[in-house]
Amino acid sequence: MIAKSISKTVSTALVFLLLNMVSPVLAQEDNSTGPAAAIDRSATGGAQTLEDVLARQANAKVDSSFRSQNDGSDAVGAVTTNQLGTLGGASDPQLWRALRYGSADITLSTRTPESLEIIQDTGMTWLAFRAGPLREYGGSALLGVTALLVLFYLVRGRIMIDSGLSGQKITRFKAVERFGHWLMAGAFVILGLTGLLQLFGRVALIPLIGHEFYASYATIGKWIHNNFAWPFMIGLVWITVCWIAHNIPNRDDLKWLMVGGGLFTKGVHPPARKFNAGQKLIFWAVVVLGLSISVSGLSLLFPYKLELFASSFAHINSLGLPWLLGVDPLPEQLTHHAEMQLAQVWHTIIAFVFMAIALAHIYIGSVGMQGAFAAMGEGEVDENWAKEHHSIWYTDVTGKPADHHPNE
Amino acid sequence: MKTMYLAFIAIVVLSFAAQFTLGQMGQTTATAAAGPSVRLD
Amino acid sequence: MARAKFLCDAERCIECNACVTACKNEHEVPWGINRRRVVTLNDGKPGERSISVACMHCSDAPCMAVCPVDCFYQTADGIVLHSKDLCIGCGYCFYACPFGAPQYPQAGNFGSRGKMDKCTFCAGGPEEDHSAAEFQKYGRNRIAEGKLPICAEMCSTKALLAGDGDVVSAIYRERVVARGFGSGAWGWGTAYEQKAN
Amino acid sequence: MLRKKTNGIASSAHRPAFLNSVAEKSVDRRSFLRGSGLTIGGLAAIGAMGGTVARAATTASSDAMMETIKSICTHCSVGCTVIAEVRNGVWVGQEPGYDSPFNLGAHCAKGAAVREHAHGERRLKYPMKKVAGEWIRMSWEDAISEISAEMLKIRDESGPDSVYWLGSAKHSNEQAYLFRKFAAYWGTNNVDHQARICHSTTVAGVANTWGYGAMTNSYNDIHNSKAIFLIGGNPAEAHPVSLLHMLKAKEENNAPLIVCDPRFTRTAAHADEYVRMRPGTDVALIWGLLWHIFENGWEDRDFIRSRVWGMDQIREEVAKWNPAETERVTGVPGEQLERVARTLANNRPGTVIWCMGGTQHTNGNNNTRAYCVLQLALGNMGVSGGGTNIFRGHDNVQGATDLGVLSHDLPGYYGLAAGSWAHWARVWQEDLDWLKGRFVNLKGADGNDALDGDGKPISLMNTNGIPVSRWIDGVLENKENMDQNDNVRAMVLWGHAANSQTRGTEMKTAMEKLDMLVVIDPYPTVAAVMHDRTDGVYLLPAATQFETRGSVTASNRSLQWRDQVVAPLFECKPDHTIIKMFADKFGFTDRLFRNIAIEGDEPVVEDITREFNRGMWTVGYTGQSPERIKLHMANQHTFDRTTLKAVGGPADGEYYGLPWPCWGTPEMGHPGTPNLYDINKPVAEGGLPFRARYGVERNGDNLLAEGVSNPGAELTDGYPEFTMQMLIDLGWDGDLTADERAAIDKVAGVKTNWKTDLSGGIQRVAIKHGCAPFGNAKARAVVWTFPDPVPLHREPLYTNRRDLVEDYPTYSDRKLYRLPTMYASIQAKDFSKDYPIILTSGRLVEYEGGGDESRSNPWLAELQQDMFVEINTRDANDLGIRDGEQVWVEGPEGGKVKVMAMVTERVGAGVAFMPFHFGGHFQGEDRRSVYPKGADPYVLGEASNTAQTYGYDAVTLMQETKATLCKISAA
Repeated sequence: MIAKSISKTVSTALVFLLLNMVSPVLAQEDNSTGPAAAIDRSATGGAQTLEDVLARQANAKVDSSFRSQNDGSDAVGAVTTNQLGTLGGASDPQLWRALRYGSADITLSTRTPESLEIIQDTGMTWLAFRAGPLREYGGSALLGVTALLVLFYLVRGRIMIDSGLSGQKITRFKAVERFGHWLMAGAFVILGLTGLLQLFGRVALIPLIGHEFYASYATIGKWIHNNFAWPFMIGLVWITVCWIAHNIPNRDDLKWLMVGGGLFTKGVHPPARKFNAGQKLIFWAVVVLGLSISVSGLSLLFPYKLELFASSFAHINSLGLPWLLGVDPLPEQLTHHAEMQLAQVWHTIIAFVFMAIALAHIYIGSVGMQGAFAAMGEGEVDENWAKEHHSIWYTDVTGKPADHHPNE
Repeated sequence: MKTMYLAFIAIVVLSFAAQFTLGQMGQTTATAAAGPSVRLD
Repeated sequence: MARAKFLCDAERCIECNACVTACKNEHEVPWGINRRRVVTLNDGKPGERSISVACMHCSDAPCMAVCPVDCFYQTADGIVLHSKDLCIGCGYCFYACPFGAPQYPQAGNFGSRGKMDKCTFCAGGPEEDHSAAEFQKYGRNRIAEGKLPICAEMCSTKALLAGDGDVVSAIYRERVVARGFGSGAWGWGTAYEQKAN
Repeated sequence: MLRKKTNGIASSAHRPAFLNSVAEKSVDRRSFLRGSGLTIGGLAAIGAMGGTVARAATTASSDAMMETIKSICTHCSVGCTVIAEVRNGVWVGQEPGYDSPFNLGAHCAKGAAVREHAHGERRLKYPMKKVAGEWIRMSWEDAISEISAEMLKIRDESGPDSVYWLGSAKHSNEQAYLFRKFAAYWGTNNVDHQARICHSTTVAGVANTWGYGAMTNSYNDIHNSKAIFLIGGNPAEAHPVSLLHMLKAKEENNAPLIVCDPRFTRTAAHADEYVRMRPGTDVALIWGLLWHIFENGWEDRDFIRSRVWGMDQIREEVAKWNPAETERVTGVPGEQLERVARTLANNRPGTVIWCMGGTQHTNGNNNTRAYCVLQLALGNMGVSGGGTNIFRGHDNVQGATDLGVLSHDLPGYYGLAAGSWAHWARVWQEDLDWLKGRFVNLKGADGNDALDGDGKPISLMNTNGIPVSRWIDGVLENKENMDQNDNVRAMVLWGHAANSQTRGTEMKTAMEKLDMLVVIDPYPTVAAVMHDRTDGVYLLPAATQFETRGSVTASNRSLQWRDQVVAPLFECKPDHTIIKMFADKFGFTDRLFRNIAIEGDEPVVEDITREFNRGMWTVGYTGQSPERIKLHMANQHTFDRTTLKAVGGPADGEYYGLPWPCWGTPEMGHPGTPNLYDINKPVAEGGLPFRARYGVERNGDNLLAEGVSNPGAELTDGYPEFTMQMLIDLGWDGDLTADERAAIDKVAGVKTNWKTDLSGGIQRVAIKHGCAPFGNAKARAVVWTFPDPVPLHREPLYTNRRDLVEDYPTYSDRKLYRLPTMYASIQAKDFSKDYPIILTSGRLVEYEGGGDESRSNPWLAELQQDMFVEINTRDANDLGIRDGEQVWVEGPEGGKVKVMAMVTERVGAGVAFMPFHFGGHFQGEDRRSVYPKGADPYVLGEASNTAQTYGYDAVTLMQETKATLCKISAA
């Protein structure tokens, strides 16, 4: 159910995003395949027709090749010794179209590559998406998950240790493991909050506390967001190294999943090793999402230095995925701007998914289950807790059989 | 619990370290926009 | 209401860069920051043209829309300005701007980009007119002195026009009429069936 | 949304800015603008905000202390007015000078950045000398004493000619004049300046064709042109503001703009017709053009009959240049030239514009005369919209030329003959014999005086000095081969960039051979670093023209006045003050400044102006008193933007800046001459015929004009130049006042002529009777005194067209300006195999001259950070060179530079182009560390002239920089 709402957010977001980001670029691409179906433009003297305008308002794809192709490029480099050869034959409107559609051959005295983009139009789509769907779906995803957890709590209540506390403790996580976990977790929480501040601050906080006041928060927030990224990434590597061995899926995980880990039915405790299937899912989600968010974050940290999307899109196209999904191939040429825009959007989407999962994890690791927090807090858990939730692991570490088998 | 607090302290320490090193790495636009045969300061 | 607009006459622009240095001169803009730049198309080829580009002071400015701290504002004359006190240097306005107008004192690390700087249409910023703070942060405020942007005023061939959009367009229209070429509905290429060799 | 912080007043002051756009002010302003032809966005809308201006002033309280000062841009010869805003001694702002008829507020990159002078971060801040390879600071007093002591020592040992005084086109008229006078008092003609390597061939060629060697009309007069023929020039980069005027003609008269150039320049990009020619084939191109004109009878026969001599000899030569031959030599297709010829014939009057591309050749004087002949044939001379509009380079190169900072001249083109010296001695009230005593006689091999044809000793006072283009030969040449007693041992570079002369590698040797090298300049310049000297180098910080005052002559012969914007920065001193300090040490201050007051150490500028006013009769620099020039500056707005004539106001009827000749005394009130040789205006109102300068007849032909003269002239046919005798014969001598008569008798009695009469009486009377003082003659298409009486095409010394050498050989070797000069002996050798690519050079808009000043200006330097060479795509691909790579460009004399390759269609295949503004790198070595600390320009680069080669014009020794050879290889 949780997963559903999340996947809904992601998929819709992605589709929306791609449609918007890609369409203008595509417009250019299919220009090169010759003027599209000849619409009668005599009424508007060759300019856009009412149909075009309406189509654009309907957010449908508008074929602007009749303009984008008419950029006078055929006249550039004409024979200079001809009369008017020096003018190259391009008129100002053609000149401006060449600029507008990025087909102009440009030189510039400034040295920064990104300033070679004279007119980029993906910015509008990006900011619209960021202000619209991103806030909307992202926000609702988080609220949704929280609501579900509350509901779950009301229905199921706190998962208690059936056989009560034994008072006997056994070590569950060594200091090294806990340090790695908290390094990442701590950074993650702060990163999440400061990230949300960046996205929602303008709509949520400025009206409340005003520009000056908010700006100072935002400045600090940005500082933290940039620099806490590093501990987060270190922590990510750390725990991966520590736990990857324990997270290889096996048969027990199927059993565990079949009874839903016993989460929903009192007294059901499927056997589990050090990590049960639920925890393994979390682990792998963290590794994958963490990696993705780190990379996209880095490319935002170092603008234009780490541009990944064009190349990734090329790979995706070569795999034929767009074709399978029946959508247009992804653009393989992107402006420096578009790269950064995609990186920002991707970073945020992943962040929302990540946060949604993290919420569930935090719940079950704290209020959701008696004795769970101790595992990562002190690192020691009550024997009975271990017997109930990680029976196989208990046997491995203590050598004693986990005698408590309620459903046998 | 102290491992946790230790980790939290580590976060802050690391972030300042990062800020410092990045400060060293990050160049001003002026130097970025100056060619090899230019002396600015 | 009148709106402040720039217009660059590509028939006249000779890429002399006066607009660029005039801007640096007027506002003491440091090396590397280019509030205005000159773009040359088809450099060295027939059809070579140049245009001077800066903040276009859009009516519905993307930078204003995207700014996370909402540090932009638009004057009654349609000039888009921003507050360097609020700016957090996130760089989003550059990603949103269609014309690459925003500039940052720091390159490389996003974390240390510094306060964004851009063309002010010589209208200073939120600080009090002619105050030292205004000059130091945004440069001179010519509009408040009843003058127009220095780049246009010093343009060597009067290619770059600035001011009330109506006046500017009227002037350009007069020129095109007198000229009788160069801004036709179709280009010379069409008129002379000229093709590249 | 955000709002502006305000104190209430501020906002109300600027909010309604655009609101009241219908304020009636705006209407006036715009209609006025439309009248003036140029519709300016800026101004129009300023008018639109007229209401605000006043109120804004009240809010800007600080503006109370703001003072506005007018000066003139120090970069090119257009003469743009710079409005400086100065607050308690600090130059805080620069405003557009809308009132100036020259630039109407416009500036180029350089003009818009001149305020950086007031920052002067990279300026030379105090006197320095090099001791054991280290720069050490010293006081002015010590510096001047040391230098002058050394000079006097050299003078004793080797004579005055062993010290070379290299002046500058950056000096004001007053400084230039004083500099030439100073050199004369020192006793040498080894004095020169940039004009030698800029337009000397123009001055020689044009002056010998019709009288004066200067732009005949003006930038503004181009408004009236029906066609614009531009050859060997790139004003879009060299004189950007001139495009303001050219584009007006192009757009409003639909005047075709024709650009002939080996490069598709930024100017060509705005042309209607672009003619790509092979470098160094100007004469061939013009003759090829004339071939069509004569062929179709498009020439102006009546004009030629009445005002031109020798056109028939031109016809004979032109007949050889049929389309086939022209294309073989120039590479320009016949049908294009035919079209150009027709265009010029159908659109009269058309103007001809040329710059360095035409002048800097071994046959440069031929080129300039060919251009003149083209205009004579079309009858485009002496008419508004026509003429030869020669764009001079530096801000005051015209003035410095007029004031004779040249090795073959005295102020006013008087030459070096005994009579000329006598004239100036009279003006200076100097004892002529003392002056003669300052010079030495030429010694023979035996050590005794060498004797001339009549067995008289030859005083070096009367022989041409060494020109700047050859000063290095003055140092390096074996003294036995020179017409001078010893080599040059001390070199003074006073406002001159060493990297602007060719043969850089030899210059390095020369600099190292000198006893002493003195650089007097606001910047250390390349001369401070390109050599490996460890001692005997002095750097003296000169003030810029914004830190002093004086007059400056724009290309159109108009004089403008610069007021002092700020006090000299650091320890800089104005050039005329430095001259005075040297004069003190040489002991002739009292003589030099006999008629010039001195305040502290600084000679009074206005007194210097008045002194040359009293002597410059030949070119009419006599009417422009400081008072009159300042009056014009103060009332710029009263002058018409096209005619330059004041409409009402205090200067009513005068032309802006009193373009010379401004005849007679200031009191006479001549309005100046807007367009030279305009026979349709009375002389008193700025008209003129061609000058009678070459006698009255040649081989029986009449050289005087036939049947034409200016309106109101009492002599309605041609007449010779005026002398006292002539006035008597005409019975006009009665018109002279007693004082004038006395002054005339004091000079040479009846032999006194319009050039030597210090009272100006002869000029006044001639003009009173409607006549031009210099006579009324024909222009001569054939200059029989030159090596090529009829301009001929001659292949460059270093040419890759060996097939043409036989048909169009260069000159034979000869001795010029005291020095043996090679021609045939170089051309004899074939370099085209190893050095296949033609190398030419030119300007960038951001930089100027040697570039030391502009490369030290961050606002400009940021825009051009790499020295580069333009290579055609085809050549680049053949050589395996990619855009942006470093390449070696090597000249046939071995000089080579390491520069960035710019692969472009701008240059044709087989041609490479380099800008000449860079310096500080030498043959791949970065010399930045050699600069005095903190005085190195922001941008350094290779000097193109390091690779440029030998080759000098046969009349003026103009250097060849536009057509040599090179080879290019990846570095």
